Amino acid sequence: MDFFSDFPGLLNYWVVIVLMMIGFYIVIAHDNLVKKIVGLNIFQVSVFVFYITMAKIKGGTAPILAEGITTYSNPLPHVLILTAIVVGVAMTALGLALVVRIRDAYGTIEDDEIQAQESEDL
Amino acid sequence: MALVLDIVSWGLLGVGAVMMIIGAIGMIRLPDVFARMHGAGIIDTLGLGAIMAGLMIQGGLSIVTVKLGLIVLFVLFTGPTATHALARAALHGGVNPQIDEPDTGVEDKDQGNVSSKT
Amino acid sequence: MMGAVAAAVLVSMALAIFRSIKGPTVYDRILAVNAFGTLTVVLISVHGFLSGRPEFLDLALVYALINFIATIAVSKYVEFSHMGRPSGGDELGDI
Amino acid sequence: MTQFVSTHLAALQVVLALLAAPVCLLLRRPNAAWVVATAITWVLLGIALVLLEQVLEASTLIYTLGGWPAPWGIEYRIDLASAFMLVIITGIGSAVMPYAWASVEAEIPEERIYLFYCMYLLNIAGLLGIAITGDVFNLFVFLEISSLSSYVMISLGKDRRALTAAYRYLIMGTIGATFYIIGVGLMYMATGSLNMADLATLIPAIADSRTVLMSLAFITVGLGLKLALVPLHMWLPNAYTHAPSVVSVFLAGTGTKIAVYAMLRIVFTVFGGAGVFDGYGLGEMLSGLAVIAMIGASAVAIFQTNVKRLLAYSSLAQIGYIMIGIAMTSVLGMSAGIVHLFNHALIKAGLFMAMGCIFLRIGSVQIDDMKGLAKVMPVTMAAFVAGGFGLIGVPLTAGFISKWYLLQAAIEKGWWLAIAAILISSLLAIIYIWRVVETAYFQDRDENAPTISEAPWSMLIPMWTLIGVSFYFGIHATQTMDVAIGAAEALLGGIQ
Amino acid sequence: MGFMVVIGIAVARLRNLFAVVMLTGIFSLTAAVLYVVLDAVDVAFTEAAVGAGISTVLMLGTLALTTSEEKAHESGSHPWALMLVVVTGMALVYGTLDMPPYGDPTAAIHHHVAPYYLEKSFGHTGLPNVVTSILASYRGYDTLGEVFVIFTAAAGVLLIIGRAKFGRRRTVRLAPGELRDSMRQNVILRVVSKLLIPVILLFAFYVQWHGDFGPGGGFQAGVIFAAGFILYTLIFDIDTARTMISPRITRLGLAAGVLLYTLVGVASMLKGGTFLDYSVLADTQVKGQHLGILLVELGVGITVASAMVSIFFTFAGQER
Repeated sequence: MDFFSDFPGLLNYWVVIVLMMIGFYIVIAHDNLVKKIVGLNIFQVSVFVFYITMAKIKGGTAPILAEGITTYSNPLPHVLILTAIVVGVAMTALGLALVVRIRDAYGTIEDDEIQAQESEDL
Repeated sequence: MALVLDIVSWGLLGVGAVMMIIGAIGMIRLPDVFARMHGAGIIDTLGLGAIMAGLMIQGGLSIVTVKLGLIVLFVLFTGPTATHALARAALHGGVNPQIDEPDTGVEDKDQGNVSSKT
Repeated sequence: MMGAVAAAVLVSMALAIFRSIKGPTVYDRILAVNAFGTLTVVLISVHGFLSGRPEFLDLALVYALINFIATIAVSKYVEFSHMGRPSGGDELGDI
Repeated sequence: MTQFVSTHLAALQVVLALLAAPVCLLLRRPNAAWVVATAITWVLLGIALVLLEQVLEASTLIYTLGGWPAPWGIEYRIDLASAFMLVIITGIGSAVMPYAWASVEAEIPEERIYLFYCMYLLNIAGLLGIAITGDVFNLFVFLEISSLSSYVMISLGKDRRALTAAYRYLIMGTIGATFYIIGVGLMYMATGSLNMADLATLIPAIADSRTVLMSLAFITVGLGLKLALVPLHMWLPNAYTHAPSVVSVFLAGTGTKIAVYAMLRIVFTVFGGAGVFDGYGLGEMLSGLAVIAMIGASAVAIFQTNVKRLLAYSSLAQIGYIMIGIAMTSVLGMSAGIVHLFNHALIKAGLFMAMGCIFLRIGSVQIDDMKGLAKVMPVTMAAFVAGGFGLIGVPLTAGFISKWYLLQAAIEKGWWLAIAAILISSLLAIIYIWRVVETAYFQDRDENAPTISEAPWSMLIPMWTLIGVSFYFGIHATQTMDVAIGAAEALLGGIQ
Repeated sequence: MGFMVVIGIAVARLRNLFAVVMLTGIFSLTAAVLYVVLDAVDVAFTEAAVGAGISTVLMLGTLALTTSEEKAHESGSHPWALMLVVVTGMALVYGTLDMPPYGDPTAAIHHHVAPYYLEKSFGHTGLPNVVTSILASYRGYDTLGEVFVIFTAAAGVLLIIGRAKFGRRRTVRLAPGELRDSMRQNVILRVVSKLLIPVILLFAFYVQWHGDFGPGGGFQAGVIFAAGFILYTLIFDIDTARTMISPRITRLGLAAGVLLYTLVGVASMLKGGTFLDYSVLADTQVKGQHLGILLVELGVGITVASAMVSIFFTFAGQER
């Protein structure tokens, strides 16, 4: 357990950045519309982890006040991320609804095939 | 007394941890889905149960213990149900349980193409 | 001791992830995810004791719950490939 | 009562729009929803005008939400720039409403209309929330409200390409927003605050930090995606082309403008403006991109066969004008940019309204289908011509004013390339507007074309109102210019 | 954290969308565990309910309506994409170089605004859960925006794929009982879920009211509440579920929650405070804050539950 918090210095952030970039890569490099949304999800979750990581104080505990505890982690990023998670799920729901309609209209959810069909439309 | 409780709880925790590992290894090593479900079952029941029991003893009589009890109860309800639903789905989906011992080892070569959904 | 238990759980988790990535059938993946969820429940409970604040067990309960629903949803999806499509009349629209 | 209204005016500006959206959802009748939405947008316009007046008299207004003083709570901070944005948004928003009646009825299935107005109100609320807030994270939340609702509204277009346009906008927009929160995170990391005014006092001390630099970079890229700065513009033409007419009108008037505002706010208020531009070469980069946008997008616009798409590319070019004004970081350049923001919002909304009228009658906005249209829809086409003059920058139009000041600012700075770009882009604008005008006025209508009539008055009046207002401000330019200069000074001067 | 990298890479590689969705579920769970380790219990709560629960179910719903296989492309590698990603990543790493090391208690972030909340919030609101205090009171306006975001999403999903009333009738009409193709045939599932659903709903209420003291609150409660109904819909079918919770009710709840939240704000304006200033709602500051937070959280819970149920129903009610 503790080896999470024993990461030296900045390494923790770097791992998060690697994660973010994997998500980002999925979004921009894949043609499948659902997978793009999955990628966005991963990208966003990694950003959330980034925020939460910076809120942590060594030796601190969860910011719910209790007797006998003096060090708490920073509560503000937690609040921000709660909000951001909601925004993320809203985005996911809307994006998936659009995918459903796109599939109805085009019969496929691959970006390149859709583009091929669109160029015929013109 | 406290010492006895401690020893009992450590023992339970140890048993639970070992069970977890056994279950997980089972999930890797066993030949097909239905067999692997038994591995998952060990994690669900003995692993989780023993660890939770150990923690309960650690926690003493408090709301924590009640919550732990609830979790155990909950998992004992849902775990088998979920596995049952899964097994039905697998049967329905056309995966046949391996009945005979395979001749060589526990390869899952022939499992790959059984389901069209993979 | 708690640390040892946590380590055991982590090892098991790694094995479950291995199974869920490797497959080979969908059902293996579902099983692995389900087991992973259970392991998460244990990990959180143990972490609560490890950090000395065991009152956050509600979380573990939520995980168990969500894990169950997700497994049912997934089984339903692979078995019937829909999420409860309407069967009867269309009297009630969405909007 | 008056006491109550005057103290809480700032809160009411956003809260009324927010309250009206669920009310629309509950009403479920298209007419009732329209009445609610219209009433609310007009009230909002009134509030915005009063706020502008108050700000002109008393400088920055501050309203703390929840009674917690900033930086612990969230505050509204309304200076001239934000008050000006509020007026633009509510102005376009309220002009669109009477127009929407006929247009929405024709383009959106009846049972969905009430939800459409609900989305429309949410979009306005989101935009207003961005303009009014003084907190960087709150800006993100309201940015998402407005973005999500615009994705939905765009997807309602008749053509199936509206769906993919909306989807691509969603992906790009979300990447933009995520970049923005990465930037905010880095900034928060370095300073520990989220309040703009507070950040402005904290950042100078650590301005050299690489964290702050990257935070600036990520926020710029993120908002650049939202405002369709040229290499990041891919979503815009499709979105504007395939969206329902009303949505095109509203988004063209406000959508990218608010992103420009947000960028101004972050770069100048939070990061302290001019120094950032000179220090990091952001100015050169932005002006280079702006020049490419002005010339490139105008050139592409010439070859479009779909007039809405043509106007969308023209919008990209106009964003170039605005950005180049901002990149000059002089009071004159910045105020020219801000005035152009206002003028372009009016003109482009008017032009898209003309397209909406045409779409209502002939069901298409292809240039080939518009042959001889001026004979059957003279009022609409006249409005298009008038708006086109504004776009080109003919004297006495609003477009002339902003380009005139932009040129002056460029001469003052000695940016000859920018001057050349402005002139070339205007010449190209003549060409693309002329193509439409030539088709509509000097070609004969196809013989088998259906007989059509002029668009209904409910659409013509708002359209001519916008065009008329743009002419009014073309002649009485000092009014907008004064406000813009004030806004530019407020932005460049940081927080007083 | 290492797990997450592995999962991320696997997600990028796998073509089977179904497996991808499952892995995303695990990814979320792992992230949630990480949040717990990093002391963000409330966030972990939400992430577990949303990321692993709702998102997964929605994605499955989409796959059911589309296809579960990603097409293979010959042009496997995208050099420009990879380059862009690497550049962005390097930029971020460059940005981290001046950051304080992980967990450093002396970092600026922990000293400017945060201590104020930790020291004063109990005195102001009387709630031990600092996160709830900030969420509902200090940054209540952000939360209002958040509720409106979810409201927008629900209304937007209705607008995009909601079926109109009196749509076309299906040609094949089955009486609900005749339906073979359903999980309700399964006795074990039916009985267990009938036992569990009341417990889940009860638990949702517990999370709702206990959120002031421990982890939890309106948002989490709303999601759990909705999860109960989602389970019901999965086991039985959507028509049965709809007769219980009709679209009218979800719509009403959707609007009622946000209206409640906003009107609490308006009420505090009428009583002489600023928007969302709960202190004026009762005699003392602590009482007023407590009342305000309670009402606001209730509003959040109602809207979120209705929004989730509504979104799920809309997805599940689609015809392929």
